[in-house]
Amino acid sequence: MSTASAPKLTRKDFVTDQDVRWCPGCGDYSILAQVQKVFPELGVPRENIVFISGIGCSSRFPYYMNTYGFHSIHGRAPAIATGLKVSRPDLMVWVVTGDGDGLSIGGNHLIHALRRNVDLKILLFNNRIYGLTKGQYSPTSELGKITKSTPLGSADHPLNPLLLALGADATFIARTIDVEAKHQQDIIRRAAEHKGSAFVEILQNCNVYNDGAFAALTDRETKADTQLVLEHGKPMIFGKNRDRGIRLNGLTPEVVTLGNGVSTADLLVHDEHDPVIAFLLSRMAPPEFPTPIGVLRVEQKPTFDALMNRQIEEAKAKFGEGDLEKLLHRGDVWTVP
Amino acid sequence: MSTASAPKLTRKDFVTDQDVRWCPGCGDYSILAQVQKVFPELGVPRENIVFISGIGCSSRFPYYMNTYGFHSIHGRAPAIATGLKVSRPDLMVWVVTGDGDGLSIGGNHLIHALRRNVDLKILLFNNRIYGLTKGQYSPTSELGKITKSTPLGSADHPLNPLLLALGADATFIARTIDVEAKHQQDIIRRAAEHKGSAFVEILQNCNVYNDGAFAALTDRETKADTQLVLEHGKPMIFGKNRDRGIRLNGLTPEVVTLGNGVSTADLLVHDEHDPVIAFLLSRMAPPEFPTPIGVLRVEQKPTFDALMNRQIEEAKAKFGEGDLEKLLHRGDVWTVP
Amino acid sequence: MATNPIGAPLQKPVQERESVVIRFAGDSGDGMQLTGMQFTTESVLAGNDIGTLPDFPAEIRAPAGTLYGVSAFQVNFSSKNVYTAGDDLDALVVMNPAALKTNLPDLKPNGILIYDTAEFTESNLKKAEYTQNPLEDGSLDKYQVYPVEITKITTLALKDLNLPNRSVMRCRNFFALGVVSWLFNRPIEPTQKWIKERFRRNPEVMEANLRALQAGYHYGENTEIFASSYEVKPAPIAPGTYRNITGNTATALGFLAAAYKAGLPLFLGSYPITPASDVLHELATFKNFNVYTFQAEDEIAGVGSALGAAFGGAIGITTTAGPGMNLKAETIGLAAAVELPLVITDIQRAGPSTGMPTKPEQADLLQALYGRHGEAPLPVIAAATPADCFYAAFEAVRIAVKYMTPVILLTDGYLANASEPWLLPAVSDLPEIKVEFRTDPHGFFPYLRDETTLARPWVRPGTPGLEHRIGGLEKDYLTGNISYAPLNHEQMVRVRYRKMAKITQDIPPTKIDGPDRGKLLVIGWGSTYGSIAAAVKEFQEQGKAVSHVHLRYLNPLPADLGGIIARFDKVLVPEMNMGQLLRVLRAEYLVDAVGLNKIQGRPFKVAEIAARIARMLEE
Amino acid sequence: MATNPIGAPLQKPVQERESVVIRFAGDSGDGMQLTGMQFTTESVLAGNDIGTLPDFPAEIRAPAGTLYGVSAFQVNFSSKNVYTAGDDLDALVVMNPAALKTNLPDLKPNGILIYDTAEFTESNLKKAEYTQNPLEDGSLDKYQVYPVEITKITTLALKDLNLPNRSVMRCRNFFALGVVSWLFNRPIEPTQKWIKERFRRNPEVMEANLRALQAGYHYGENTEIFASSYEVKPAPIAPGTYRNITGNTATALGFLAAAYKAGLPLFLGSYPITPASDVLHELATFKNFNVYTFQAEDEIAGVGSALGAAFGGAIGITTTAGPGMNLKAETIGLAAAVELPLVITDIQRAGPSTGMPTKPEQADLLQALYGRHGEAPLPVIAAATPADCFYAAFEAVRIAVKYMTPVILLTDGYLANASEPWLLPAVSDLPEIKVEFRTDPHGFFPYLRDETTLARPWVRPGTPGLEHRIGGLEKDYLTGNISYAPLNHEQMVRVRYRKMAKITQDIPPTKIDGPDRGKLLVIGWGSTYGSIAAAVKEFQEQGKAVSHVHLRYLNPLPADLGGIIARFDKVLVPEMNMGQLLRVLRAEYLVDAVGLNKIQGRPFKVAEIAARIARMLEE
Ligand SMILES: Cc1ncc(C[n+]2csc(CCOP(=O)(O)OP(=O)(O)O)c2C)c(N)n1
Ligand SMILES: Cc1ncc(C[n+]2csc(CCOP(=O)(O)OP(=O)(O)O)c2C)c(N)n1
Ligand code: SF4
Ligand code: SF4
Ligand SMILES: [Mg+2]
Ligand SMILES: [Mg+2]
Repeated sequence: MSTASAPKLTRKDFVTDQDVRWCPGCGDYSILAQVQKVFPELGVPRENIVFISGIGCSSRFPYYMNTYGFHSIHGRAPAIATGLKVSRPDLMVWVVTGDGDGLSIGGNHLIHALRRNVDLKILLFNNRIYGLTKGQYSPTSELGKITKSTPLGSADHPLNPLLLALGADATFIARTIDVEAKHQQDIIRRAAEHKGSAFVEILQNCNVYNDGAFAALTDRETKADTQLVLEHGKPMIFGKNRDRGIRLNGLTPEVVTLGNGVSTADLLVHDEHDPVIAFLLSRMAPPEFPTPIGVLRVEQKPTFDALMNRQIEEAKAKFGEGDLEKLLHRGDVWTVP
Repeated sequence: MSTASAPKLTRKDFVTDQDVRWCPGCGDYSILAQVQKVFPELGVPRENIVFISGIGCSSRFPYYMNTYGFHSIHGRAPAIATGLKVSRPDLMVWVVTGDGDGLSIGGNHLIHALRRNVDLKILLFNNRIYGLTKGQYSPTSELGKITKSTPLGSADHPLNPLLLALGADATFIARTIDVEAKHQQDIIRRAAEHKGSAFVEILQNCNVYNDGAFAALTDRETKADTQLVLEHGKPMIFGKNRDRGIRLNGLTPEVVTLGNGVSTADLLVHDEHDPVIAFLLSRMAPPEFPTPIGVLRVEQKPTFDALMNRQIEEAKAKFGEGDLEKLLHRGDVWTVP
Repeated sequence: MATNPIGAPLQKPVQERESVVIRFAGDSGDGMQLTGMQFTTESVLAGNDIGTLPDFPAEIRAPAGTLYGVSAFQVNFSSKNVYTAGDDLDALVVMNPAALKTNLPDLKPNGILIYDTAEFTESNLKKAEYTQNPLEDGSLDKYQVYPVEITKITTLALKDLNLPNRSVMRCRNFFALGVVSWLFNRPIEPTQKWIKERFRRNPEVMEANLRALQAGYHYGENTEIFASSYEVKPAPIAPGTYRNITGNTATALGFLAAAYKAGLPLFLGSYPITPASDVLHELATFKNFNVYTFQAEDEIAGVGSALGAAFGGAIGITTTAGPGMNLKAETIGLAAAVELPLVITDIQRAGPSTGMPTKPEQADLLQALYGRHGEAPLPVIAAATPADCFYAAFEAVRIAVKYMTPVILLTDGYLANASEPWLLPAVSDLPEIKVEFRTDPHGFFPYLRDETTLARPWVRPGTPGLEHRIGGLEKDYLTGNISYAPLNHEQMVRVRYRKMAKITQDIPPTKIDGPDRGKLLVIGWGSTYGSIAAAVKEFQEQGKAVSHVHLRYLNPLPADLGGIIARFDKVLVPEMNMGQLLRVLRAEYLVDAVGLNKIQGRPFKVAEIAARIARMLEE
Repeated sequence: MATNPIGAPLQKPVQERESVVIRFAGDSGDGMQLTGMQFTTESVLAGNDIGTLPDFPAEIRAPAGTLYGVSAFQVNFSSKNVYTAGDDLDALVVMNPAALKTNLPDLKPNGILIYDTAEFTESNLKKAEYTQNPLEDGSLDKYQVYPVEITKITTLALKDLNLPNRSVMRCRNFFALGVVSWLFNRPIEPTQKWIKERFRRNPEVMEANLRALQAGYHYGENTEIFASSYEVKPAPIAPGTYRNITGNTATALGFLAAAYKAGLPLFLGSYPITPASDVLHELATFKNFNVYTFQAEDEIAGVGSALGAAFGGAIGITTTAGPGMNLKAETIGLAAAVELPLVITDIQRAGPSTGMPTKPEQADLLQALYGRHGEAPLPVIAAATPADCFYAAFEAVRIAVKYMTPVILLTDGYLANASEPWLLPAVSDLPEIKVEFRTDPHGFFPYLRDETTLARPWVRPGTPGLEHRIGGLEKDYLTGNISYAPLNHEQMVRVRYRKMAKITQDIPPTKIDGPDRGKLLVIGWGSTYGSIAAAVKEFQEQGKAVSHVHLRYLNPLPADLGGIIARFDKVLVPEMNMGQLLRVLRAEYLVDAVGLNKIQGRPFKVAEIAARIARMLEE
């Protein structure tokens, strides 16, 4: 990415002239605000940034970002973004998707983008519902969810986005929450900095069709007890009084209260580079556990786009810049006088 | 499944009159043989068994099984099988797929069938190549693989089928090898017995387009050193002299040699019910580790088909068997005299 | 002297009208859909024939007061037969300036305009992008304008209930409904009953809404503002029991009825998409009828699961809109190759691509006919009206099962949400759907065909002795084993075509609405039925030789259609597309038919079709 | 006196023939494709015009000796212009009984039949499902039968090399080629050169194959078995440099050339599928030409990635066959809506569904035209011959870029694998492809159109000041912002249609092969070119007023086509489908054209078309 002589941008530079058409009170507003806030800091010229989305409330995002944007079709954004990033490695490419767009119809493109480690920043707005189509359950809705399409409750065990990303061997996996402005900004920044596929699940309230899905996690009263804020190299502590933590019992994590012989030293220390810790974290969920937020995993691996472009450079180095006339005449040719 | 008065079947009962059209020497033959061998033992009448496949060499399997069968289209077998199993819970439904069929084009249906825990037995023949289309790389081909479509080597980090299944929270995950007749039979039997989605990766040699992909794993000379045969409740030991094992160092597995102060008691004991062990095993791969084969994970969870059918039974219990005449007249009706 | 529903004698004179077209318009939060539905119920119970047209905003919940957040509901009620929701409006009720701006163009000169005075604030005018106040700049001069203090009086009426302001505001629609019910002499009991039922667990809200309704009614009666009220006499309606039904509900019931008659479970594999989702929602409530509804991970899995269920012996169906149809194409081709019964429902919306998801169009016909690779002909059936969706869905299942073939059913976003009174059929009067699964192993071949239908046998897995394999590769004509034999392939392609031709034996003689020969034949299909029928009727009443044929079967076409076409001088084909049926008819009958094409995401007005008919008669 | 390639004087008399059609057939392991290719090269260097037709088994490697494992390669070489690979065979070489059984029906009476004696064992006869030995039951009586001890003599010839038997068996095809090369006076140097190059790292195998070849040649010369050899004189061929090329290679080179001329990177997003995969394989070797080849996870990602690349300013293309076309439909619709250049290549194979993947068909035309929901018209271009694939691919890119539209390119499984000599064009003679990315922010609107092409501007992300958003929702006519305005939608649908119409300005006047008016016009498209051309020529040589028009542009149709059609009494449309172009022409021109339809997974024979022409001229 050319970051050379970028003039200093401000938040307003990333705002478009389009009316934002989400429902009043939708969690998407906050996400938009945080992204617009962080972007000037990235030092990437606006014209070198592209947002690609699928279909869903979340996927309207590109219209509101004053960068290049492509609001495509349901579930296909990672595929479109892959083609763009591979052929234009100079661009910074973001994908915005929803739990339906990215995990239901688009699940396959998502896991393939992740396993290839295409240098895409993928923001998945997880509201555990289909917003745009007015309230059917999604692959992240809890078992037994009563929605328009499941009046007797859903019979599907939900997908765990972070676990799935780990299953696809993603090199950057993180989770944040719509209303946690500061935390979200940090995660967006970290994702932007990661070289490779960055997968970020953003828990997002749909106040129309799934209001309060994350209430326990965001209520000022309870959040200290329900959020486990991850910090690399730091023990896993949470709770209003910072007196609770995660300890390993064999290979099984458990919640413990500090004191009574349990000290910080007994707690699991977060290590973004340890896949087993990422695995343990991705499976921690209420009511038994707090919900981990932060960066679960970071790994460095060559990116797909870089490898693809390296092949082109190597081929040029080896065979020279292609000469069509020569190529056409290659092989068994003959001349009729 | 009605297993009541099934007459005693033999291997031959499962053989069809169709010529088997795989290449001479293909690993698929052995898989077919093991399945035909095990099936009479299952005690399920032939007519209650259905094989559904996609497209690929592997997907020709149903033609050779004298049961009901459906050779469908590329990647879609799990979806078709889900519809069948949900509406016909009395049938035993098997899915046969390949690394391309099941993990490339069909990856999404696969993970959704697994996460829903549809009671399907899924056999994925992994030859790390596209056989039927004559030799392109597949999502399980190693990075840098030179094939017809990647003359300069592939740039894709491969998918790990077992890890992906774990990422989808599958309730039964196992691996076996085409030429290990006895092991394969055991695994097929275990899969058949599992109530829920059973995912079985079968490493399979494509002797035409990817010959020897698993040579180190199957060569009589080396296999004792390269296979880690899993047994529930047993320490993880391998090696020609059964003198090597897997030990945990913190959360990181390592290969150790027994003796010199290292004893069997130090080794990791396989536990099919511990997800962390399944995670560790799914990531073990040569050259650093032996290749685990056997059942990595088993969990009991209600199946999707059972939950769906329970809803119907409950609805009938609650509202009575549907009466159409009544239903049509429900709500605001009025009569014109 | 008539009495009003509250029992007091009517004070004001009553003018009689043959029919009235009214539209309620407001913010999506204003409850206009509900208001419209209740007004429809009142009209139906008043004995009128009716047609309705809801118009939702594309956004879930657009910011209040914006132009794109306007939601509207139109009702046409009449003392004669009704074919459409009406062209232009006799009356318009607007809850705010945005609703005025987007709907005023449809109001007839001298039409009735009712608006809520409180909402015409400067800020609301701005949100509606008015630079001048339309109440003041003379732009409403040509209408009968009734400023009504909807907000204010509702607030007053509910004052002593001490409700939060938000709840009070939510009652304004019932006040408006009360006013309009008085104005058009509608009975408000049905609405009172509805409110009592709906809010039975919330007595305060119940009381508030009842009061608002009544207050509105009294307002009409007592204030000086309306000089008279209007009456629309009952229409001559066939006797029987009716209900008001939308196309999507009718579609769901049609499928349910077909499975019921077939005595088989119904399996719907579907993925939500506007405007099709409601069929899924509806069927999901009928589990006690042995209905499986599976919300799949995508459209491919939706149709795939339905095909799997069909293989298992259930009535397999799938529902979607255009974008989903693309994705289902490959599986539909497989279903065609394996010859299993399956109904694929496309509830068409405006394209291409995502297009205008909430707006109707008829532009998927050619896709339905040809949108698969290879030669994969399928029956295509279209519904003409909301209630007709019931019969079309039923017929689609019947054909699928009888001929062992996938069938494509077309409706559209207009039919989906519009409603009309439906004369309920007796279940025993519905056609039989006879399914005989093959159980006899003797002489069994998977592709052995029935002579009259060319259907192959349907075998339920679980049947001993009939174990067999099917698939998408070309098959031997009899055994179904894989075959690459050149002549066998040609034979198979042709037999699949011949099977389509066989279906013509199930198509009843084409109904010609009007003389069976003459100057002009108007041919339509799908949701244009009402507009065409009404337009043609105008000319027939003038004694013109104009007729109307409305096609239910788009493939195969009725055997008698060519003969009918030949008996008319000209053929007009109005479609909400660029001329898709037109192409089919031209190719099939070499007739120089012409198209009337409207692609605006909304139905034809009767007048638009009538104008074209007039021109063609003159030419 | 002619000398043979080994330098010895020819001993036997030589008969001259105008042209010969020969087929090599054997097990898939027998190297018949290679033999055929080498024989082709020899013929080309002998100065003949040629046409070839490979025929692979569907199986990867079927068990030896089975009927479904037979692989064949047919060559038509001539002293006149060649249009097809030939109808019936003048000569047939079979390596085993299965090859005899499946290929004999195509051999002309009195045709030459060469077989390997050693292979007619009881077990092989059984595998070929012969109940009687055809060598003995008189069924070969009507042919010139030459039993050749191919296996035996090859074994003898290589004896002292001490190769394993398997390797020896692998040389038999070169022995057979040697025999046939002698028989038809072909130079064997090119094959010798090829063997030397191919096996340069394996001198033993090289030597073995060279010896086998030579032994075969000597066998023809020296044994008594052939009384004479045959000669086919050079054909009158335009001067220039040639290479033999298959359709798939030509397609790959056409795309490469177009991107080269445009000065842009080429991005192919594709998913393997028969018979399209070779285009991917081929392009994957051109990375030094700035070619990106991406084997995607499925067809949807294939076309999606290509569209993403096009958005980024590359030449985006995708390649597939019928089943993949279904899956790409939704993304093609998106590309149509966002108006980005993109070429979608459908290399048609026999359907429906999986069908017969290795066999050609032309049954995806209507899908190409109409296989998307909504009104999404696209240019459709078809290639007529293997070498023509180059120009068709090039033209598809040119149109896509010039008009900012996705374009569908149709070829088929026959063109894909068949080959013909190609007169190499000079790169400088290829048409210009001018791309000007918009960079000027002044007055920029994403949907502001060029007047002559109606193309919107192509903007590369990375261009400052032109940041904008596009998408699949309906867009405002100028700004491209989302718009649900009814009249705007109609305007947009119509402008997308008008853009298609504009493309007619790029279509050259239609070439009429034959008189420009007359009794019968034969209209074709795609790979039927050769058969139609040859058949029509027969009648023209008899002075009949029969002409041939072969369409490259299926949408839009050439502006002059209607006029041409009107000048003929009758129109015949031969297609390898049930009449798809036929439907289009009938609808468009109301012409009572008739179809000649063959759907057997193989090309028309010239005679089949000629017979129909004769009948139509008589009627
Ligand atoms: C091919 C296709 N299928 C279905 C739809 C309908 N559809 C649009 S968005 C959506 C789901 C949206 O859910 P999610 O991705 O969670 O986004 P949200 O609206 O909740 O942000 C669906 C089913 C579509 N537009 N295209
Ligand atoms: C929609 C579609 N795309 C592509 C193909 C072509 N195709 C058939 S099988 C296959 C891949 C086979 O690979 P795998 O699943 O690994 O099976 P194998 O042949 O190796 O057993 C492909 C790409 C197809 N039949 N249908
Ligand atoms: S429906 Fe839900 S997710 Fe969509 S805009 Fe409204 S609140 Fe947000
Ligand atoms: S190509 Fe490979 S996988 Fe396919 S049948 Fe042959 S050996 Fe087996
Ligand atoms: Mg969502
Ligand atoms: Mg494979």
